[in-house]
Amino acid sequence: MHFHLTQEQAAIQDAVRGTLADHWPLGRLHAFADGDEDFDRTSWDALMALGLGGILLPDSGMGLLDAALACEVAGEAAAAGPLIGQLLAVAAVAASGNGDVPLDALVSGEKVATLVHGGSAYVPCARAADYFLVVDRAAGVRLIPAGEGVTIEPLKSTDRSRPVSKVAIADGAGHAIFAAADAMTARIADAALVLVAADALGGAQKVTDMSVAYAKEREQFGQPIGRFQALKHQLAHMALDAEPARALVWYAAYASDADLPDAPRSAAMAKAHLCDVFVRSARAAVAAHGGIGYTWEYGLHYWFRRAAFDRAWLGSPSEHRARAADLAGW
Amino acid sequence: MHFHLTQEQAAIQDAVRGTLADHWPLGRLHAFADGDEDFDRTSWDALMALGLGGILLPDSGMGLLDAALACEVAGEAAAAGPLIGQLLAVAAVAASGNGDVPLDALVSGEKVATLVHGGSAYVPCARAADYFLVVDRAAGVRLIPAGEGVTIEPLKSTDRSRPVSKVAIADGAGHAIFAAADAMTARIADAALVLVAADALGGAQKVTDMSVAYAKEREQFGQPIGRFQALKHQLAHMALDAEPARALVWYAAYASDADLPDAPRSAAMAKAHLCDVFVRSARAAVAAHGGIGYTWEYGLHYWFRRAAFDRAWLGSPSEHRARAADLAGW
Amino acid sequence: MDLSYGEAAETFRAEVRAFLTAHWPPAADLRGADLKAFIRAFRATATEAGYLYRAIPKAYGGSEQPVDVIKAQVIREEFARARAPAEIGGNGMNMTVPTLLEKGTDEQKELFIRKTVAGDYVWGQGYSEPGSGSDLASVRTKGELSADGSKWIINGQKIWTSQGMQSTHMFMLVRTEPDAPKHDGITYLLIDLDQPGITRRPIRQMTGEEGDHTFCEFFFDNAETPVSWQIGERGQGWYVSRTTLKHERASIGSADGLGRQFAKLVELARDVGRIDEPVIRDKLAQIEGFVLSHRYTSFRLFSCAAAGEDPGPVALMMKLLLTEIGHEMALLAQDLIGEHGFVEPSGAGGRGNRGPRGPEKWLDQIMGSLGNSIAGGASNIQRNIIGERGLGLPRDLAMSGER
Amino acid sequence: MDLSYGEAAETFRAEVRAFLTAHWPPAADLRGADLKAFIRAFRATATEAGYLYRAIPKAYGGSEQPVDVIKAQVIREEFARARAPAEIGGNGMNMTVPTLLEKGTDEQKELFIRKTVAGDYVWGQGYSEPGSGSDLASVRTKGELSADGSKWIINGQKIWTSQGMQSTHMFMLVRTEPDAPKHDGITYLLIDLDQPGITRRPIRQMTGEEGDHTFCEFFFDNAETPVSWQIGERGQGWYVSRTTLKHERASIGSADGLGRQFAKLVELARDVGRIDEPVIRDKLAQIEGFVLSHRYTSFRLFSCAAAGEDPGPVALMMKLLLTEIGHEMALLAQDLIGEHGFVEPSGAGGRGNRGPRGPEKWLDQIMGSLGNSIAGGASNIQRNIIGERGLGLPRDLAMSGER
Repeated sequence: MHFHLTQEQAAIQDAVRGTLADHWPLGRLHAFADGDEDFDRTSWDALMALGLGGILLPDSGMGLLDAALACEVAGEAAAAGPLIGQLLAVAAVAASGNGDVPLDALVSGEKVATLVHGGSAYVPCARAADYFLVVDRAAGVRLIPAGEGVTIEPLKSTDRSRPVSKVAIADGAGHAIFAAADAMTARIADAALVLVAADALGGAQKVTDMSVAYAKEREQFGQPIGRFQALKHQLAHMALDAEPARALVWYAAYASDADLPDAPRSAAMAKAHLCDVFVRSARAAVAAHGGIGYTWEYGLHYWFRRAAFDRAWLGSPSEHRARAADLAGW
Repeated sequence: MHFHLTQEQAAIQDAVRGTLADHWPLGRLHAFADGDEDFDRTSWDALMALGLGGILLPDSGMGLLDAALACEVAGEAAAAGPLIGQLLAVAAVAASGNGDVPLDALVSGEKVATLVHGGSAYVPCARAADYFLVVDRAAGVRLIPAGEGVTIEPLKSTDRSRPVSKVAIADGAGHAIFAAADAMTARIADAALVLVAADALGGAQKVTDMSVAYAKEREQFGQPIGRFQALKHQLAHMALDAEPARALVWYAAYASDADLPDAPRSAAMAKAHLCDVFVRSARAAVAAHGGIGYTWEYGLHYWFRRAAFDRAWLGSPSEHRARAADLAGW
Repeated sequence: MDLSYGEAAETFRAEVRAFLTAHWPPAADLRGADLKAFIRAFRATATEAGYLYRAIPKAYGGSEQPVDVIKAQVIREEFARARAPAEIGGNGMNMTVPTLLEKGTDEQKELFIRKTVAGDYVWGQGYSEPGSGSDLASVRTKGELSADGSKWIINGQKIWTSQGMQSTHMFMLVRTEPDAPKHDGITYLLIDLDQPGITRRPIRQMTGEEGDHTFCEFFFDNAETPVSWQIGERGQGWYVSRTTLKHERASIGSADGLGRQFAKLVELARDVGRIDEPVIRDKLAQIEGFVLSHRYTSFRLFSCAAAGEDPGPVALMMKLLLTEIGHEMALLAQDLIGEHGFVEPSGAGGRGNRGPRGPEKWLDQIMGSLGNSIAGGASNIQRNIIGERGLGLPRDLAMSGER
Repeated sequence: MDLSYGEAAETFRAEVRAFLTAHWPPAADLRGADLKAFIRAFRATATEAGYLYRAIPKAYGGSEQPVDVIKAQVIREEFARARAPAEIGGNGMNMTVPTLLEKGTDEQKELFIRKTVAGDYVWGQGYSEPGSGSDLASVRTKGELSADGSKWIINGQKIWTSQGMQSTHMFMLVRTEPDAPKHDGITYLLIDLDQPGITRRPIRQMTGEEGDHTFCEFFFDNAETPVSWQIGERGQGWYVSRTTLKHERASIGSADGLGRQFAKLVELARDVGRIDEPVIRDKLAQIEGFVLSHRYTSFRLFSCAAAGEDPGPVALMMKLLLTEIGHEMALLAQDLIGEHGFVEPSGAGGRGNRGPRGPEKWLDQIMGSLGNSIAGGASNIQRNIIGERGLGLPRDLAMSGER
């Protein structure tokens, strides 16, 4: 029986955290947010140098849980780059044994793959992507090389850390990886939900930590504001919202790794619940900060925006709750 | 332009309040709650002696707003007796000009009428009732004398202040007052919603007042507990929930009296909103009191139970919100 | 109850309409300076007629009318309907003038009111400072007398000044007696912002909103203002700043904005094709319960004001109620816009020209709804006020020493 | 991650099952005193086998086993599956015995532990008093030494004692040094409840629940207990009462109850024919998000306990989380039962035999869910604990003097 992080897992998270602290401090995020790029090569290479690209290789000795732990930290740092798409592309290509795609270049991060939600035109980091991993429960999984029937219209993105573009892909373009009926299609679609939930968990934890730290340092009426019971309880509720939900993400990832029958439903529940938590936490964090939290410079809004992205991406919470209700046979 | 209570209206409420304070103190409620009766003649006669029975007579110079103000105070005191049914029976009979029913005996309160919600078998104060006013949007309004095809099965009632029975009424029994198509049928059905909303408003105000008073007097950690910011804010939210909703009840009653086109929808909104408010307030009040609020003796539970009754009676909040959505043409 | 304004009001309304027909609009070809002049003249005429600046003495360019909430409301309605220019609003009319009328010297009234009414002076508020938050009395900006005692020399920083880029003047709180108790060391000063010792900078907000219309920061580096521009006693500024007059402030209009916004939310549900979903219909109706409570309560407040009666604690609840409704609307809107939320609306938060904006425009409200809870005095302060002033609960220990 | 207990545990499970097959159940015709005797004997054998009373020294009737969270869980599961009598629970095992083991004299251990383990002594908790609420240190019940100094004479009142009608003894806090600081004037005493100076009365709760199984009030009128029954130093009772041992307390079971209750809520939606309504499905799934978070977090806590690692602040959140989920379930249940809510469930809140109970039985949960927030230490205290111990926020001003 083991249902908490191993020291190795904690160490990996610390490594990712440290790397992003070095290569993706708030200053870089500010500059990136006001720039025109939809990808940051420096921080990306630093992450890939840790070997994240290979987490979902069949022989990595790791699994979706470890991938989720990495995505959690990426959410914490509001990291740029299509980490979720990259990890899933590696998993899909490796599992399919498709030889036409340079797996090594994906694992190393030299080539960049982004995730396209079947039926949606909005794609993060599309301009930088070398590959588009289209995951569509109804149509299967395809991997389309950039330029092969892919047209991209850049947009002014709400989430400044993962700018989206409007993408159109010609029918039948690129490589077919898995058919709709192939169990791997649903497996990858579910895995995507778990990784977004992990990103949201990291974001919710981050804005909670920022709020708690601010409440300890900031004084009003001659007191650190964290002493005031009302704010204290609001912060307690932020923690109560995020911390127990952590195990929900763990279980969804574990259920996928252990191939448990409730894995698909757990993925839907985790995506719905955590994205709601992140949105609530981001709002509560701005309120807990007061004026400064409302300024651009302070940066809290980057997570508020990332919460909006996570919530809308791959289907809304209500959509996945409806799926979960069906899957439960209600 | 006048949209607040006149001194006369405030005076009427004070009179009703005073009468119930004399004839319906907590001690009487306790005794009644543990007794077998579903009606209390003493407090009923005292209320009727104030002339409440005639509020909805066409020539009373009063209207649904005044009836709502009386029902609000009845909710505040968790009064026994089918006040809402009585007021509406008088209104229906008077408007219909039906001569077979002794209107005077209803106005004086000597004869008691209770409201039967079309399609529902649950009826308050059924054993004491001389008349059953059946209001059914689909079948019209009927007034059935007790004993004329009415069978009554007493139940152990959640609301101890207005015990319910299971009632069956033979088809076509009693007097037809209005046909389903008659505008008066909908008008009376809507009026019933407004009066229940008023009862709920009075109840919500009562439990809020009890909680505030307790927070001022009760000490913990050497402080009146009302000084603690968390409880203070919980009480502030109880007030914020109930006090602005007061105008919603006023408007719904006014809209009916002024025959405004949005009267039916306003009645549905008021019933849905106020019954939710009452249920929330009653829960918040118990929490604000702590252990003593959970005891039978303290009596707070009588309003908690009345809230459950108001919420379920004449259709649930979600039911009326759905109606309101339809009526708005959404 | 009766929501009509009554005969007298309707007669008055006819009168106002006649006036407007006679004096508004300007000729269609009027432009630039000519248009400006016409509007200036129109305001003057409307003031003579007693329709504008009713709370302000004739001596200072007002029409000095007896308080009449209903008439004021009729005037607002008719001027709005005719799209005619009403009073020049902003801090000047809402804060500076009432404060001057109550606490200013004749010289000060003479000096500032007329020009403010005319719109020549635009006032910025100088209360908040970085780190002061809800604790407005924690003023750190320093004011020292010049050697000859004729001027205040001001050093420090003010923040969250609306209309900051347009302001010509500021009313501000400065600490002049560092050793006095917190609330007794503050002086209330007026100051001309056009001087070398003052620099201003717009604050970029989370919406991305920046530029001329947004809030500003002001930096004071040996800025100066004559001692004769000080309002009230030296050291009594905190109490001067608590002065607020409520001439004809009650307005039914306050609820209209919320009603319009809710109607737009319903439209959004329709536009995205989800108006038929039971979950959405139920949630909309739930929110509308609060929207209507707010609307009818504003009727109640207006009615009490008209009758000169005290509405009681409910008046203290409107701001928080509005904030909480905005929060609920934001959460529903975020659900409704779905993938539109990926795209930042053009001219987010801006007030200038905009391109066509789709459902994504709700992101402004979704973020802006958080602004309310901050701008309107942090919600927790509002809850304290409701609990303490409204319900009579004992003062907060940490703050009770403070007030 | 791995939710299986591992091979060793499964081997142990087989062993436990074999034991149970050998010693349980009793012959079908066993009744009354014979059955009682059989159960008593079974518990003795199970204790010898090392399955029960693992934290208790052999000397006092326990099996004195090394701490093993997994084994303890396996034992709980297998005994439950076989419907075999497990440890006699209640305050005695949870509070008295651990306190005695840590702070009691050998004489006291000898005197009380064995009889408590055997179930001869049933303990009531004597902490709360009318008016003390969350402020447990505000003890007013007086304890005075008898003239000869051999006995404590106790006068006052205790309240909210669970199992009060069954209790033979009580552990209680009494104020013995009225002049000492609040927390230093309290002494921890054990007392025999069977004496003329003590009367008890069941408390009728809002559910209507009353009678033998409910909470009690105790009145002390010159009740007596030997000084030798005092635990810890005189005046140090507050600190004695803070003692809590956590031998094998971690249990996955804690979440099962909530899971079962949620499943019943889904059944309710089905029974009343509303399971197909989108609003209900969405609300159910929303609540389940929290239910599952609670469930998997209890796995996490169990896993940490088994590994002897500190799970961190999340451990402080479970009680409040449970309360809040109960609140949400109550609101949904109240919507679902609709008109069934008119009727009070038979044997409301009772634990005795009941008639068939329909959807109205949810009224017990709807009211009972409020009991949690009170019994579990008022929720606001829980929020303080999460904020202060969990997040490291500064102590509450009003209470900081208190702790």
